Amino acid sequence: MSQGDEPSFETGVVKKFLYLNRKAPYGTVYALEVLEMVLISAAFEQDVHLAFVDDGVYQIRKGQDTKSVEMKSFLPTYRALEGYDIEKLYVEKESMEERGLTSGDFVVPVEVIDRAAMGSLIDSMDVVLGG
Amino acid sequence: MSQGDEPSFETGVVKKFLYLNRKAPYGTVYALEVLEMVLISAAFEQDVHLAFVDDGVYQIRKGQDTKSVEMKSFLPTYRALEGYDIEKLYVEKESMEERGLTSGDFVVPVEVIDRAAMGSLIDSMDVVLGG
Amino acid sequence: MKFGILVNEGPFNHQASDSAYKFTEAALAKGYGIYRVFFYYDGVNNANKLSEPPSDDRHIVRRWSELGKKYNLDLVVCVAAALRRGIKDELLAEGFRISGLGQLIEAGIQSDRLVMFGD
Amino acid sequence: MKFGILVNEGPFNHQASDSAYKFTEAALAKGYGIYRVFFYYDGVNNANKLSEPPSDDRHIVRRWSELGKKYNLDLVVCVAAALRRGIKDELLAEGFRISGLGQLIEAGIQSDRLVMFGD
Amino acid sequence: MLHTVNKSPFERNALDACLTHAKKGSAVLLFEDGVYAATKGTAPGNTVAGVAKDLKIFVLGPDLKARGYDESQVVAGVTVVDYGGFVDLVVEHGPVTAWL
Amino acid sequence: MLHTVNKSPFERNALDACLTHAKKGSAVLLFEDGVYAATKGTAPGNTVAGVAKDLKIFVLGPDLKARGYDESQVVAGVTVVDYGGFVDLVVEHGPVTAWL
Repeated sequence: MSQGDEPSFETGVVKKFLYLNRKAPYGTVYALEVLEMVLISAAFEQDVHLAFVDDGVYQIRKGQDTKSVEMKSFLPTYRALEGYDIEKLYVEKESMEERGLTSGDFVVPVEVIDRAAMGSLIDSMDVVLGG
Repeated sequence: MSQGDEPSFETGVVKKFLYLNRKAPYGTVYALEVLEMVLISAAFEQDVHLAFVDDGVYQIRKGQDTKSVEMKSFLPTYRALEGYDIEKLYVEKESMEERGLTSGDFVVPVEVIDRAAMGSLIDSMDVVLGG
Repeated sequence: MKFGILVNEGPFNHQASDSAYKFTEAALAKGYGIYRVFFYYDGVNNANKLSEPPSDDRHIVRRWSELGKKYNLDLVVCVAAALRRGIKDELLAEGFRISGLGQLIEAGIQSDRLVMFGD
Repeated sequence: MKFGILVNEGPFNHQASDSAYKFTEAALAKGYGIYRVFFYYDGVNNANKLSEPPSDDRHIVRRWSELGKKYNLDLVVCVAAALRRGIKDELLAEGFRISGLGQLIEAGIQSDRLVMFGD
Repeated sequence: MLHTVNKSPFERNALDACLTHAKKGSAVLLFEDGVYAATKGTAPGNTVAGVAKDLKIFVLGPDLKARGYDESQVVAGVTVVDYGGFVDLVVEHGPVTAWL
Repeated sequence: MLHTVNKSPFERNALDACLTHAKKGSAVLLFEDGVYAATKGTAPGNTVAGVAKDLKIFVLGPDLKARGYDESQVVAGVTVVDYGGFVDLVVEHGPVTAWL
């Protein structure tokens, strides 16, 4: 039942995985449990991409303080992504601007791309996950 | 654990209960499980109202045939409501028209009212449920 | 002033149970009564005593049990919704009980306010 | 051509598990392989053997078990998501097993297509 | 009547449904993902500020903070409350309609 | 790429998100509550009919029927498929993006 039971993390195949994040954090758990998928796919040495579209851009907004709602913050996990060589993070410009955010509002380095580029990114992937 | 354990269905108090239905049927279970609440509140002899707003108007659309999705249809329950003296059913005109529906599309007799009247109806209730 | 509380979603996937808990706690702290907390739809999953979240996260099920114990709350799980979803007596955490949907309607009648938390 | 199937929601509240089941059944009927069905988030609740829907409704849990038996499917429940929500070995319906999230990523790698069903 | 909205105005129609049905003088509480509707520099924020003369609009502080916002980023005319304030609103404004 | 949409276009932004990202020539399957987007006499139906020259739009018949619609009530340019057809779409169009 532990992850030690996995037959092996090495498969020899490298696919382009995209985690397409479109939901706001905390109202639902998706933002948190997606991160667990992200970390495991890095352990499998896959080509991991994260995209923040629509309300997904709120997931990486600075200053989240969950103490008074008593929920687990996942910003520390985001900050740790670089340590796992997960560096392909894309924020959709239109989604960001519609929400009054700028590229300085995020806790991690991201590349801001427009909707057309986001569509092309999605189109070039092998596996698209997220929720 | 059965409903026979209820202390009593008679409380002497009659409140205005509104079931505010705003979700489409089958994609989520709310339409089905709301009906169970409706029937029980009638058994408690409460003043029961049903409102169909936004995608809720789809719940009572004629012709639903769930055989090939293998889900339980709840149209028979709707047709049985009159037998429980539940006759205060309101459909919002704007919601109905936006979805290309007319008052002839419904499986049960309803009163079609406009959004302002729906707002007043909601405002006059003691308990608002639904999902 | 007495409140009835309705929880429509299970733990973790939605914030509904968290919000309901914080609201109930705040109402009790202000000295108001809680007539009943009723768990419907996926909300019945809040009563599953096998729930074991990571140690650095809140324990939603146990928190309800403890609040229930402290204030002698009536935590009621809908029998029909629970049967569908596989929540039975042997899974119930401390302080929860299974009963009919009539208990919700009764809470609507007997409470001054019924407050619903869902998706 | 092999498919991986991901189910993100529990039974009844959302149609996700129904759609995933019908898709899987249709793929098998066409002679395609199913590498694995993985249950994540509230999807882990699909494995609860105590589920007892009304007799006139479909039995979502049993249906997965039976399809699994017929086609020797690998029905995997995520251990971390299941622990949070109280789905443990003693609750598992026939044919389901609990394992790590790596099993999902592996399904993404080994399947020709990964199809996700959720809310 | 107290109306509650817990969904993001960008994702769902719950805020619109609430605002088009709530009667003048009613109270509206934005909480959970609904708090984004109270933030400056957004179209929903402008809408909310615009109706704040006819409706009493509140937003739940703990949910704002969880999402990285503080009071200074909330549009004019909206009052920030905590869970105790949420309870007070239910007491003062009568029955609750949750726009789920 | 096959895109899937399972949400009502009246309730959520999933259809819009899908249509503004899908590349020309891609396939889009509407299923579950997403099937309402294919119905005649509605604004989303008009939108879907309008993009059907650039995208291949499909709708799941069993979900239509469950909701009381038949093929004659589906806008022009949209093809009705069953679960087997859904499987074929996944086979033919490659990776799937589910706009949840």
